[in-house]
Amino acid sequence: MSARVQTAPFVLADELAGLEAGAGALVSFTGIVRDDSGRLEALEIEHYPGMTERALADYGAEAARRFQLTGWRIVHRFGRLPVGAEIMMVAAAARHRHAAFDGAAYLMDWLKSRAPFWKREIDVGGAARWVEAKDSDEAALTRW
Amino acid sequence: MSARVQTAPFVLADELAGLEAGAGALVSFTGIVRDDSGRLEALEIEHYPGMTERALADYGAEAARRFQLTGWRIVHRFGRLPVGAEIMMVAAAARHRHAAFDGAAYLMDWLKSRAPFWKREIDVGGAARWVEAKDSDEAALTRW
Amino acid sequence: MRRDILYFASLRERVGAARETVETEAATVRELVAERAAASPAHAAAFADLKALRCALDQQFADLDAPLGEAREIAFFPPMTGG
Amino acid sequence: MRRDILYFASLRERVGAARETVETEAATVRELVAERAAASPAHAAAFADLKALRCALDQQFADLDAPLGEAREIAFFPPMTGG
Repeated sequence: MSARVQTAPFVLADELAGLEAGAGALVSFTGIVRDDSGRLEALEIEHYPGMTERALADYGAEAARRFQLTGWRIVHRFGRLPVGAEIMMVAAAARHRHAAFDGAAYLMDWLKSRAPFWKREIDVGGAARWVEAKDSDEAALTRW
Repeated sequence: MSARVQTAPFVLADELAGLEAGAGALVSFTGIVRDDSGRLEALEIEHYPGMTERALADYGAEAARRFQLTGWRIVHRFGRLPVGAEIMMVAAAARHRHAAFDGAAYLMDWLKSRAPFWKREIDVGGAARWVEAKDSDEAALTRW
Repeated sequence: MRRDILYFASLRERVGAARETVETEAATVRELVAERAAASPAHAAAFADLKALRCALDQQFADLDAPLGEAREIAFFPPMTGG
Repeated sequence: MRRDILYFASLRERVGAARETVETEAATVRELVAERAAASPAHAAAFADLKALRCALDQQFADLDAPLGEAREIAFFPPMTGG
């Protein structure tokens, strides 16, 4: 039942500890910096301090209500994250598996388009560009 | 890229190690012995040695092909598992989040109805009954 | 032909054995089921509900009407409840 | 009225500032956008594409036609790319 924004790495096992109590199913999602172009060095992630924490807490509470989650967690990093680094995690615990899967997928869909984070790609050599929002991420929200 | 059947507990973090390489998204599912009646003491899980390993490896390979997974893992325990114990885990890694979610959900749906495991509930006091297969689990397969 | 028959879960409990080795002329799963069901009241109880019966031939799922072929190991069990 | 305006990501870069404090009579987000777009060529560039503009009033998402009301902190930013 918590959302955090931080620069430091997180330890997934520590984040999941405590979420199993009373649950039958626990789903976790971890996002990793992926080099699609073969020349990416890092992502730089900017966010809106204050608003981010509030938005994440709201989405978590809404997921808990909607899917009757017994527990949930969101951790999102910001700052410079090299290729291969863990960007963020969400977890959803519930009595049954479909609710846990739906809870985690719901949190991810909202995070992608409705949490105030912005990613910039930094190439090897230093060239930088802002990641553009995807229509498919916006469209993913319509299923909920 | 492995499936295991064992009596011993597993450590989720150890199972996920190595699955992040080349992936952008990693989804894990953990199943936990849940006491719905207030009088459950444990589950006893029986399986079909030989066939189980083969079935799990087949479902993992099929999920990898269908969702272009960069990695996957299945660990399923058998024997006596007390309330609160972790029964099994699956994980699916992919470049994008929808594939990772779908891969893990697909593995779970197949495990529920098509892997040769049978659960027996042992109540406090010793009364035992076999868990009946659910129509909803069978129906869940039709979405794939 | 000599076949190994395996029983799991509630079928194992009803039959009272995890494994039997039988000589049989049955050509299909259904024929073998009929043969085994006639073997004892316990067997008859185990095979009473064909809708809740699942089968594997040499560790591959098979229908009631599947030919037994060269299958050495024939397993009977109720619907699975993994995960 | 005195308002704090925050810019994030590409808007912050185009405007060349993360924060401005302004005195404004604008009554809606749209009026404030028009006012700021007129402030400099850099501001004009930042606000050129209204379809790609997002806004929050006191950290709550708001539409272009939302009244500014008593909002003290008004943030402008491009579509979000979290997760």
